[in-house]
Order: sequence, then C-alpha cells, then structure tokens
Amino acid sequence: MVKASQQEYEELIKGIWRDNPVFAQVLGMCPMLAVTNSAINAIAMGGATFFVLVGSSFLVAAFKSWIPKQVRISCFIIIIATFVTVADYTLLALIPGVHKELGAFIPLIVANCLILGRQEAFASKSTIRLALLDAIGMAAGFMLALLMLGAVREILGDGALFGIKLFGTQFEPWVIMILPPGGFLTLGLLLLLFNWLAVKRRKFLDEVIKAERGQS
Amino acid sequence: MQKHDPQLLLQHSPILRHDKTTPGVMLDVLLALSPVTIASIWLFGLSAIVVLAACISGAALTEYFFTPTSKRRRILLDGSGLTTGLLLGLTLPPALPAWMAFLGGVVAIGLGKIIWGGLGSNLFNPALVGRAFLLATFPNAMTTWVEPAGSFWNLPSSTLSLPFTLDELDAVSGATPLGLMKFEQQGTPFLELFLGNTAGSLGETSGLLLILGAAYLLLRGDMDWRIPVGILLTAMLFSGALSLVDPTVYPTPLFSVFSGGLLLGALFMATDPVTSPSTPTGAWLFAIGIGVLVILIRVFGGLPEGVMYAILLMNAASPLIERFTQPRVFGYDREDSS
Amino acid sequence: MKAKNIIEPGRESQTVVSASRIILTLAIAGLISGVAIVGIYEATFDTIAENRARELRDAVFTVLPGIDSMREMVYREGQLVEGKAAIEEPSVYAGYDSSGEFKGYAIPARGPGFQDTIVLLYGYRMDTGRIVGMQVLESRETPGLGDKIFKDPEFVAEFNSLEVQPGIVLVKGGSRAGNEVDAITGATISSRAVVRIINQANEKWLSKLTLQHPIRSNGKGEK
Amino acid sequence: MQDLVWIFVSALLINNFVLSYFLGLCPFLGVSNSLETSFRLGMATTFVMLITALCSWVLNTYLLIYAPYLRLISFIVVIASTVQFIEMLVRKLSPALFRALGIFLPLITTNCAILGLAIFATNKSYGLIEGLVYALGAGLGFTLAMVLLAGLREESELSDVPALIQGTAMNLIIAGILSMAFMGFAGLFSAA
Amino acid sequence: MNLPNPFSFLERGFSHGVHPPHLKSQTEDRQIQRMPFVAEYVMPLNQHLGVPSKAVVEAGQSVQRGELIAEPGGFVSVALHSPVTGRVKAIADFRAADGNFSTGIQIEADNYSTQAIDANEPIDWQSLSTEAFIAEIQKAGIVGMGGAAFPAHVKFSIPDGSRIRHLLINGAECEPYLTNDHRLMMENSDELFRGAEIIRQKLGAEDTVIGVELNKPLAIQILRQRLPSGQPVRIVPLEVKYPQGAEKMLIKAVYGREVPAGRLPRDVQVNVNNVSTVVAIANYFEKAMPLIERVITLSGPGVTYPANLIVPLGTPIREVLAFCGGLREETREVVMGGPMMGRPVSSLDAPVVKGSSGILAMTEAGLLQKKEYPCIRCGRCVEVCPYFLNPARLARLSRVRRYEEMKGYHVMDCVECGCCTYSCPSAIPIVQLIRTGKDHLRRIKEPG
Ligand SMILES: Cc1cc2nc3c(=O)[nH]c(=O)nc-3n(C[C@H](O)[C@H](O)[C@H](O)COP(=O)(O)O)c2cc1C
Ligand SMILES: Cc1cc2nc3c(=O)[nH]c(=O)nc-3n(C[C@H](O)[C@H](O)[C@H](O)COP(=O)(O)O)c2cc1C
Ligand SMILES: Cc1cc2nc3c(=O)[nH]c(=O)nc-3n(C[C@H](O)[C@H](O)[C@H](O)COP(=O)(O)O)c2cc1C
Ligand SMILES: Cc1cc2nc3c(=O)[nH]c(=O)nc-3n(C[C@H](O)[C@H](O)[C@H](O)CO)c2cc1C
Ligand code: SF4
Ligand code: SF4
Ligand code: SF4
Ligand code: SF4
Ligand code: FES
Repeated sequence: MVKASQQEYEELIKGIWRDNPVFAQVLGMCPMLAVTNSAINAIAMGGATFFVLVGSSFLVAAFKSWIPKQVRISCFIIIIATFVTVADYTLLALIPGVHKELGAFIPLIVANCLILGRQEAFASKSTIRLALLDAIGMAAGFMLALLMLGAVREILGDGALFGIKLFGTQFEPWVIMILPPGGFLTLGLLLLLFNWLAVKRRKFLDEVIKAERGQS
Repeated sequence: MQKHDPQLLLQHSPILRHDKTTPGVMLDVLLALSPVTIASIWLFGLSAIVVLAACISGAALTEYFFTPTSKRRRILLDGSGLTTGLLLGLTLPPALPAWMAFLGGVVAIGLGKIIWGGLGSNLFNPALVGRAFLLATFPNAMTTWVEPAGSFWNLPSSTLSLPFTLDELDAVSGATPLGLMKFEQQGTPFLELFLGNTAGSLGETSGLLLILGAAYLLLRGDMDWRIPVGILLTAMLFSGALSLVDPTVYPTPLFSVFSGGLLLGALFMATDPVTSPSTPTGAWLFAIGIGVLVILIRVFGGLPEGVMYAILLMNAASPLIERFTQPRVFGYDREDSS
Repeated sequence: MKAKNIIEPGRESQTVVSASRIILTLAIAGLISGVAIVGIYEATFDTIAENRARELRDAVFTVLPGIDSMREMVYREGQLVEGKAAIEEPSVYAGYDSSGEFKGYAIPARGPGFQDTIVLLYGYRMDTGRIVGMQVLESRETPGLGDKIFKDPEFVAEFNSLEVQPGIVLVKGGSRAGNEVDAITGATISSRAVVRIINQANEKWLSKLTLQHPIRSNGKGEK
Repeated sequence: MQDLVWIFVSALLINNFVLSYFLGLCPFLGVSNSLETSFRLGMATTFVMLITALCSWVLNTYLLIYAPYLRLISFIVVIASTVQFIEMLVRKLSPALFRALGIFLPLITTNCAILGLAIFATNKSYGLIEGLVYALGAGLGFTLAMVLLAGLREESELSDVPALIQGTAMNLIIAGILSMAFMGFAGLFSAA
Repeated sequence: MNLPNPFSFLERGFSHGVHPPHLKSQTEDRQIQRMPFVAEYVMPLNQHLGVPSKAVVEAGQSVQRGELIAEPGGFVSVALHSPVTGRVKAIADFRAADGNFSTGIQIEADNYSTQAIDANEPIDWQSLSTEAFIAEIQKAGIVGMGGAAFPAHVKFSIPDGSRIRHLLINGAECEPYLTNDHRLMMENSDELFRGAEIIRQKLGAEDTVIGVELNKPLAIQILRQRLPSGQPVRIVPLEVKYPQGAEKMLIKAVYGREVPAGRLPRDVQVNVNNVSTVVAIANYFEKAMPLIERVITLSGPGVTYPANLIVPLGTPIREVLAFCGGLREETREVVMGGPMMGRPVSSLDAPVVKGSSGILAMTEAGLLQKKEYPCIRCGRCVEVCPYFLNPARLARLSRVRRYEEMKGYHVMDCVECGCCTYSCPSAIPIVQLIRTGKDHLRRIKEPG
C-alpha cells in the first residue's frame, strides 16, 4: 500500500519539475510561446490545456480497453478535439477579452504534442487514477512553465504582473519581451537555466553518494 | 660546441609562420576605427564618450565573468571583445541612455558570443545582435537622433537616465538623412554626408573617415575586399536602377551609399570574418545579398534603415552559402568537385 | 519531431480486430463528440452572440457618436439593402439617433499595417462629408510604437472630424487643413497605414452609400 | 494584385509562421539537424499547406456557415484524410516524388502549422486564391526558416558550443536572433 | 587574404600559394663543399618510398665505397651502395630522424682508405633499351631527390599506350633556406644538361624545360649561357611563390595544364624530375657512380657556419652539424628538409638519407611561435591553398572527429604543403589536423 501511494505521488510530482513537459521534454512549444506575453494569457492557456489534458486522459484511460489499436490515434484526436472545442466556446463565452488575445491558439491546443503524447504514452496504458494524477502533474508543470515565461515577459515587457504596474511610470518597458523574439530568447534562457540546475543537481547527488560511500 | 643536445620541440611542419596573429588583426581593426571614434567624440562630445565607454565596459565585463577561468587571460588579450564593444557603440544613437548602451554590450557578448563558445564560434555578428536587441527592446530611444552638438560638454539628459528609466528624449531631436528621405522625400547635400555633420549613429556620420580606416585594413590584408566592394556595388546598382525609374521618389546611388549605416556596416561589420563565408565565391554572394536587402528594406520596407537586418540575415545564410560555394578543387572539373 | 514516437506504424497490435468493430468505435466516438460539441455550442450560443453583438455595438456607437440604434446594410446586386452579410459579402452599419433619425454609417475596413493586418471601423456622416470617429479592432503593431494608433488619444481624436474630400493626407508635425492627419512620431508607418486603409475604404464605399430612411420603431435597431 | 503580393510577403517574411507566429516549432526544433531533411520537410509542408488552404476554403464556404461548431473537428478530419488520399495518389503516380516527400506527410498532418494555416486563413476571411497564395507564402516561409536553422546548426556542430547550451536551448536562441533579424522585413511592401 | 599582385600575370605561376621570406642569403653564395669522412655510417634499408631493400652483406664483411650492399626488395624499390670503404659493423635497428627504429646497415669507415671510387667505365646509355635503362637506374639506387625519395625508375616506366612528350626539370627550390639545387644548377650545369638529355632521349620526350624560380637569377644566367646547342632544352623562369616546386603546380605554371586529381604528371604527358636527381643520373652513366652522396644545405639561425655540402649518405646528422661548427645553444628545433614541409628531427644520431635536401637548425627567434586562438574563419587558408581545398573546414571537421566527411571535402588531395598553417593568424595546426584525418581514413580503408 505504501508502495502504491509512493508511485502515485511520483506520477503526480514528476511532471512539475523533473519531467516538466516544457523544460525537460520540450513539448507543446507552439501554443505556449505564442500566448505567453502576459501572465493572464499564460494562465488562460494553461487552464485550457489543463482542462483538455485531464479530461482526455480520463476518457482515454476509462475506455482504453474498448478502443481498437488501429484507430486509437483517431479516437484520441476526436476526444481531444471535443474537449478543445468545449474549452474554446467556454472561454469565448466567459472571458471574451482574453479569448481575443489568445485568438487562434486555443484551437491549436489540439495539435499540442504534449496532450496526444500523454494519451499514447501513459493514459492508454494505465488505470484511471494514475492517468489522472499523471495528467494533473503534467498539466501543472505545463502551467508552471507558461506562468514563468508569461511572468518574465510581462514584468520586463510591460513593467507589470497580471496587469498591475510594478515599477511606476518611469519604467522603460523592454518591448522585445512582448514581441516574438522575446519569447524565443526567454524560453531559450530558461531552458539554459533548467539545464544548469539539472547539472548542478546531478553533481550534488553524485557528491552525496560519494560521501555516503565514504562513510560506510 | 655544446656538451648535450638541446631540448627539441619537435613541432610539426611548417615551422615557419606568417607574423599575422589574431589579436594583431583585432588591434588593426581598433586602429582603423580610431579616426571615426575620435570624430564621433568631436561631433557629439561627452555623450559619445559615455555611450562608447558603457558599451565597451558592458562587453568587457560580460566577457570576463562568463568565460571559464582558464581561458580568461587569453580572452581579454585577444581584443575581439573590445572590437565588438566599440563597433556596437558606434552604431548607437548619441543620446542613448548609458545603461541601455551597457545592456547592449552585455547582450552583444553574452547572447552574441559567449553562449556560442566564444571567439570564432558565434553565428551572428555580436555587435549587431546587441544592436538588434536594443532596437527591438527600446525602439523609442533607439530611433531618437540628435544633431551634432558642437560643444564638447554637451550631454543630453537622456544619456544619464537612471537604469530602467528613460528621461525625456526629443528635446533636441533631429531627423537622420534616411528618415528625411523616407518620410519626407527630402535629400541631404552629398558633401554633408561625406564629411559627416548630420544626425545619426555615432560612427556613421563621416563617410570619409570610415573609408580611410577601411583602406588601412585593406592594406594590412585584414579584410576581404570582396565584401565591401560587393555590397557597395550592388547597393549602387540597385538604387541606381530605381532612381532611373523615378528620381523623385527613390534615392540616388551616392545617397544610398553615404547615408545611414551602410558604409560602417559594409566596411567593418559585414567583413567580420567569423560570420561571413570564408570562400571567395561565398563572399561575393554574401555581399550581393546584403546590398539587395539593404535597398529593399530601405526603399520598400517600413523602416528607414536596414543595414543591420541585412547583415544579420546574411549571417544566418552564410553557412548555407559557404556550403554551396566550396572552391573547385585543383584537378577536378567543375561538376565533380562538390 | 516528437510526434514520430507517437504515431508509429509498427506498433499495431497483433490481435485482429474486425472492421465492424473499428467502424463502430469511430462512430460512437464521433457521436459522443458530436453530442458534446453541439451541447456546448447550444449552451454558450446566447452568451457568445450577445458578447459579439455588444462588442460590435460598442464599436459602432463609439465611431458614430450620438446614435443609439444600428442596422447592418449589405451591398447586394447594386444596392445597399438591410440584411446579414454572407461570407465575403461587404457590409456597413447604418446608425440612428434616439429619435430614429439616420446619422451615418460605420464602415469596417482592413489592410496591411507595419506588422500584420489592421482591422478598423470608422464612422462617416453623409451630411457633413466627414469622418466622425475611428476605432482599431485588430492589430499586431508594436507595443509602445504602433499601438499608439489606438492607445494615443490625440491620434484617435484626429478622426473625430475629418474631411474625406479630396482624400485624407498624412502630415508630420503640426496643425493642418480639414483633411489632414498628424502622424504619430515613431509610428509614421502605422499612422500612414490607418490613413491609407480609410482612403481605400472610402473609395470603395462612398459612391455606394445612400441616405437611409429613419427607423420608425423607436428604440432598438437590429441586435 | 498588390494585395496578393503583400499576402505572400507577409506570410513568407513579416509574419513568418515559425519566427513570428511560433507555429510548427516541433519540426523546426526537431528535424532541423540536417539541411537535406529540413528542405524536404519544408517542401512537404508547403505541399500540405496548399491542400489545407483548398480544403479549408471548401469547408468554410459549404459546411461551416451551417455548422460553425464543427470547425475544428472538420478541419482535422478533412485535412488528415485528404493528405492521406493524396499520399496514396502520389505513391501511385510519382514514386520519385513520394520518396522525396512521402515519408514526411504523416508527420506533418497533425502539426499545428497546418491547422494554424486553416484557422488563420478563415479568420482573415481569405478567398480561394488569396488562401492559396497565403499557404504558399507560409509554406515557403517555413521552409526558409527550417533551412536557415539547419545550416546554422550544422555550422555550430563544428565549433565548440558549451555542452550546457547545445540542443533545444541553442536552437531557441538561434530562432530568437533569426526572429529579431526578420523584424527588419516589417512593413515590407505595405507602405504604398 | 593578401591583396592580389596586380602584375602577377607577367610571371609564370599558379593560383594561390604563399610568399614566405626566402631566407636563402646565408647559403646561396656558398660554394658546394665536400664533407670529410667520419667514423661510422648507417644506411637504413627503407630510405626510399616502396618496399625496403634487402641487405646482401653480412656483419664483419668489408665493403668498397660504391659497392652494392642491398638489393631492391621488389619493383618499387632500389639498390643501396656503401657510401664508404670500410667494414660492415652490424645490421640492426637504428633510430631514424623521426625517432622510430628501422633496420639499417652500419658501416665502419676504414681510416686508411683514400675513399676514391674505382674509376669505372662510363655506361653506354645510348645503346641501352628502355627496359635496360630502367634496370640500370634501379641498380644505381636513384630515387627522387626533391623530397619524396620515390624510386626514379618507376617514374620512368611508362605503361603501354601512353607516352611522355615533355621532360620537366624542377629547379624551383621554393622552400625557404634551401639552396642545394640552386648551387647545383650553377656549379654542375653541364652534368645537369647531360643528364637531362639522357632522360629525354630514353623517354622519347620531345623537349626539356628547366623551371627555375626568379629569385635565382645567377642560376638562370649560367644555365642560359651554357645551354647546349642542338638540344631542345629551355630555361623557364618562374614566379617566386611557395609551393612552386610541387610538381602539379610546376606543370600548371609551365604548361598551363592541371593534372587531374588522383592522376600523375604522365597523364598530361609530362615527366618531372628534381635537378639533383638529374645530376645523379648523369653521374651514374658517365662515372658509373651510384647514388652514395648528395648535396644538402645546412642552414638556419642555429647553425654556426651555414653551408652547402656534399655529404655521403648515412652520415649522422650530428657529424654534419659538427662539421658546420655545431649547434648554437639556443637551438630549439632541427628539421630535415625545408621549413615548410620538412620533418622535425628527434634524434641527432639519425643519418642523412637520399631524400634529405637540407638540415635546418632553428632558434626560438627564428621559429616565430604563435599562441593558438580559435579559428576566426578569416579564409586566409582558403585563399592560399594551392589545391583549392577548404583547410579551415577540414581542420574543424578533424577536431570534432568527423573524418568521413573530410573525404567529401577532398582531404586526400591535400599534399601537406603547409601554406594554410603558415598563413593562419590563429596558429591552428591545420596540416597536423589534416594528417590525423588522412591517417584515420587510410586506416579504415586498409584495416590492420
Ligand atoms: C552598421 C549600422 C547598421 C545599422 N542598421 C540599422 C538597421 O538595420 N535599422 C535601423 O533602423 N537603423 C540602423 N542603423 C542606424 C541607422 O543608420 C539609423 O537608424 C538611420 O540613420 C535612420 O534613422 P531613423 O530610423 O530614425 O530614421 C544602423 C547603423 C549602423 C552604423
Ligand atoms: C522594433 C521596432 C518596432 C517598430 N514598430 C513600429 C510600428 O509598430 N509602427 C510604426 O509605424 N513604426 C514602427 N517602427 C518604425 C520606426 O519607429 C520608424 O522609425 C518610424 O515609423 C518613423 O517614424 P518617425 O519618422 O516619426 O520617427 C518600429 C521600429 C522598430 C525598430
Ligand atoms: C608542396 C610541395 C613543394 C615541392 N617543392 C619542390 C621544389 O621546390 N623542388 C622540387 O624539386 N620538388 C618539389 N616538390 C616535389 C615535387 O612535387 C616532385 O615530387 C619532384 O619535383 C619530382 O622530382 P624528383 O622525383 O626527382 O624528386 C614539392 C612537392 C610538394 C608537395
Ligand atoms: C574586419 C573585421 C571586422 C569585424 N567586425 C566585427 C563586427 O562587426 N562586430 C563584432 O562584434 N566583431 C567584429 N570583429 C571582431 C571579431 O571578429 C568578433 O569579435 C567575433 O565575431 C567574435 O567571435 C571584426 C573583426 C575584423 C577583423
Ligand atoms: S609531401 Fe612533399 S616532401 Fe613530402 S613526400 Fe610528398 S612531395 Fe615529398
Ligand atoms: S620543397 Fe622540396 S623540392 Fe621544393 S625546394 Fe624545397 S626541397 Fe626542393
Ligand atoms: S584556419 Fe586559420 S587561416 Fe583558416 S580561416 Fe581559420 S583562422 Fe583563418
Ligand atoms: S597543406 Fe593541404 S590544405 Fe593546406 S594549403 Fe597545402 S594542400 Fe591546402
Ligand atoms: S506543438 Fe506545434 S508542431 Fe508540435
């Protein structure tokens, strides 16, 4: 029992940092770069993706034994597209302003490799419970990445976070951050940071292991 | 006669070497740029010194702190970082806040050079990466120009803006010859362009001094003559053809060459060896590409100036160019030496 | 490409599945999906339509100050008639004041800007021959520069009373005649794009516009 | 005509799908390690985009006015099946072309640049000709970005790029600088 | 990236190449001197390209100067002759100049011998058939003395169906410092002409050209003065440029034709020989003296008394240097051959061999050591490579061990002339990197 919950915890937590879909797996880049020029947009996009990912993982895991292998991809896509359409209309009805900013990128969630990838690699092979945990973890990781990117870009590009001005009127905004190059460069540098931290972590772990060996 | 054999180095042949060294080349570039630098200080006074110093220190500090300790000494001595800093400074508007110039230096070296592995490994011209970053980041400050001041002690308030802020810019703003041409169809007398008391970036004002510097580099064999020749010829032919079509709308060839950053770009930036093709045919193609893009952007594009973009774009294409212009190997027919 | 690992033809299962089973599965999936999509569409339809209409109304009302109802007019078979535009059919909005009196047209227009297409709406009064308001609906112009075409109140105000004959002219620096617009410093290109888009739309529309009859029903026009 | 030129140039350079809209990044970052593959993938994408423009115009004109909610699903289904159909056709008619482009087709169909093209073209309410020109520009623009990146990557493999940066981080930074350079095209042919 | 020489069309030459300082003034006025005999000699069995020779003497046996001591080991191989009168001391492994051991015949000189060669009858070369002529050359132990030490008779064996129309004599001597060919052309011009005529007639060539770089005006003048009448021979002055002496460049300069890659000069109907080789051939047929000595230049800032010397083959380098006053204390490098293509000498006990054209001793100051910087892709190397390769790319590929791709960039066509390394401002060891790549590729081709 202890073991099982340990595994569940693992599935939930891995997507957030270690196997972060953006930083570690480099998935779902397109929808994320385009809309992360502000933190609000990032949250909206993250929310929509969360909904689609968790929803379709649930369905796929639930019906996995029914779906013949030959048409599984088609079925996944139909399921995903349905959820995306639902998310699209919901956002359009509830927050039309944000929907306008995200524009064509909500429908493009369908093409997000992360979502299809999770169905294929995980949801279609595991229990509903684990699939849900995995989806939640991955979606949270994706959201985290979106938010980091959105926050950096909004703070530098607009001197604000969630639309709240942070530095007073004297601040000279870094326009590039809101423009496409800013997206590429910020994500590139964040990945660099992630790599660097990963290397540091590995070095640290190696040292710990060495120290433990030395003691025993 | 000696008692013991000398300690032999056992170097591989050839043991004779030409006396040109890479730091020597960089030093030559700095020397060649010195007339322009002095002229920019003469024309724009103290603000030029502040902007140039900020750029160079941004570049040098970044280079120092982001280089592995083992390579530091060599890096600082090779002079390429200094060249980058100075060239970046020369492409900036005189009244740019010093902190922006400093940031430009940091980005030029950090994003333009160190990240790729330092000298020789970068794919884009570092100084222009810095400038493109600044232009996209602070488009306002980067497109506000002042007329040459006359007084050495002149220091626009914007130059000393506090970091992350920007003081009032357009108190003394003047339009550049290119801006006048593009938005008001208004020419500038050639002599003024040639000698250099027009508004513009620090280093682009005097064509004469730029040509002098470049002539020195050519004599020292430090630059590929094909690149400037190719760029300037292409630009002149292209804009000549256009001005034949309609002389009232399109600039004349001479105006095209002597206005804006074309000379500085063609003579000192497109010729950056690291980011231009090293094959002779490749150099020609690279140059023609720049010439065409510059005129295309200036005449048909939204922006008044496109030298920087043209060079960066051709930097991006230069691996492809180099790949498809490998020299014909001795003893092969054209077709079978790929 | 990441997708490569996902869609791998070699991984088909060995167990033979009958064709009818496959078709059935797809049909069921399609059915459920269809139900879900139509469901959400129906559920959100009213809100979305309302949002859209409100947005459009707001825009039309902004560019045609003083009106309080509007009708969509389509140019069909050589004349301007009331109705909903089909795809690729040009249309404008006629605006009426509270007494049902016709005030002018709100004309949508689009064209290339500095970065991407600019979509805008402007109000035109036939009686004075002037533009009385302009609003940018969509643009991707540079924040801080090009976006001044809708963020800079001075520039927007240029269109509050602007003669359209013999054509709108963009000038730099300084006051001007009735058909001139002052360019935004640092965004000359976007300013010029706005002027050009309006001029082109005028060329297309002005000859087609007709004076509209007042609306008899007091109050609301079309939604 | 002027409009068509601008639509083409805009999709090719100013609003390049990869460098300005961030579409098709997976192949852009994943497959661009060889010049040859990049070019062929770009060509295949251009080809699929043209088909997409055609399909989306047909759907838009004849189906979506009645059932707008089917937009996403119908795009996906119709584009995927048309591409599959054409793939079979090409295999029959021109095995050489199939060998050059065919292997890429299945990879492309689910790609967001394709779907994005369909959605943008309908959002911008382009007609058939405009849509096709748009697709051509977008496809060639994608190819251009791919090929440039591939050349730069091949070059950087010969220099000593620090291990920390190699891979996606470096590709993104190259893309960022390319995207800055492409900003120079802004306003091209629009300020008539 | 030197500026193009606007007057280069006036001179005969080839494209690209470099202009290192000539550095010949130390020795170009020194007459060729004969070096006295020393106590011991070593004749390595593999001092020529191809199969090593087979020793025909035994330890303890006494030998005459000029006597056969080893037979050719095969067709691509030549005979060896004793450079001195004395006694075979051992047949064992001795250190060669590159530091490796190889089998050689050690001969102890007889202190009381006059070391004169028995006056042999001249050989009537005119009546020899082509096959017999070729056999004689092999017997004489003659190899190319321009550096490659390739058996000369192999080069003279023309396959059926092709013919040689031009005999080209390589007096370019483009390497800095070296003046041995220069002096030989001045002092032994008659032998040179006679040797050339022998080869020309035996090969059936129509004419002879002696190509000499313009920086040897005296040699050109003397050759022109002594030009034998009635023989189709011309002196062609050449542009002073390294590597003018590389045979394909020489052919390009003289005849304007490119030898196709992977082919030999004979494919354009030319046969190229170094002047020393030609003189050696004349000596053999006129005096029956096989190849037992050669002219070498001793020069460089580390040599006390620079000279041009006739040195018996097998003389230890140490003795030759000692004869010239010994090495200066500051010497940091001893090179066998020229400074551009020569190989570093790791052991001063190694002997002078048939391919040695010079021994140079370099000091710190003469070496111009440069610090290595990253390649800045300046293209200088591309602009100087006489074979139109892209050395920078080859070097970069070799650095990242992508040897296979180097093939596509024609690495195998590189002759290692060193122009690229010479002109590189970043001091990249390009030639060395290219060699690594070539070795690797060769190893793949012939495993084991
Ligand atoms: C080498 C060099 C390259 C330049 N490239 C650009 C460029 O690509 N775009 C730009 O707007 N300005 C560039 N500049 C600065 C322009 O010369 C300056 O913008 C020009 O005078 C036009 O000013 P305006 O854009 O305010 O009208 C460059 C300057 C130099 C020295
Ligand atoms: C990064 C960047 C973004 C720009 N964005 C716009 C823009 O959105 N709209 C525009 O009209 N000009 C834009 N420009 C163009 C310049 O600001 C150009 O100099 C200006 O349009 C000229 O106007 P001026 O003559 O009033 O300075 C941009 C320039 C840069 C460098
Ligand atoms: C780079 C290079 C430079 C050479 N320079 C000379 C030279 O100056 N003189 C010369 O006789 N041979 C030179 N050689 C050798 C010739 O190519 C050729 O092998 C020789 O002339 C043939 O004559 P041999 O067989 O009698 O030595 C050079 C070879 C190379 C690869
Ligand atoms: C002729 C010449 C031109 C140069 N131009 C530039 C330049 O435009 N920008 C720059 O950052 N460095 C320039 N450099 C310096 C050097 O090549 C540059 O720092 C490298 O690109 C860094 O790897 C130049 C050097 C030479 C010799
Ligand atoms: S590289 Fe030059 S010196 Fe060496 S063997 Fe070949 S031709 Fe002779
Ligand atoms: S390179 Fe060889 S052939 Fe040329 S001069 Fe030197 S020694 Fe003679
Ligand atoms: S290898 Fe040397 S000469 Fe060749 S391009 Fe690089 S730095 Fe220049
Ligand atoms: S050594 Fe090879 S690559 Fe270098 S210049 Fe000579 S032939 Fe060219
Ligand atoms: S998310 Fe855009 S191609 Fe994969």
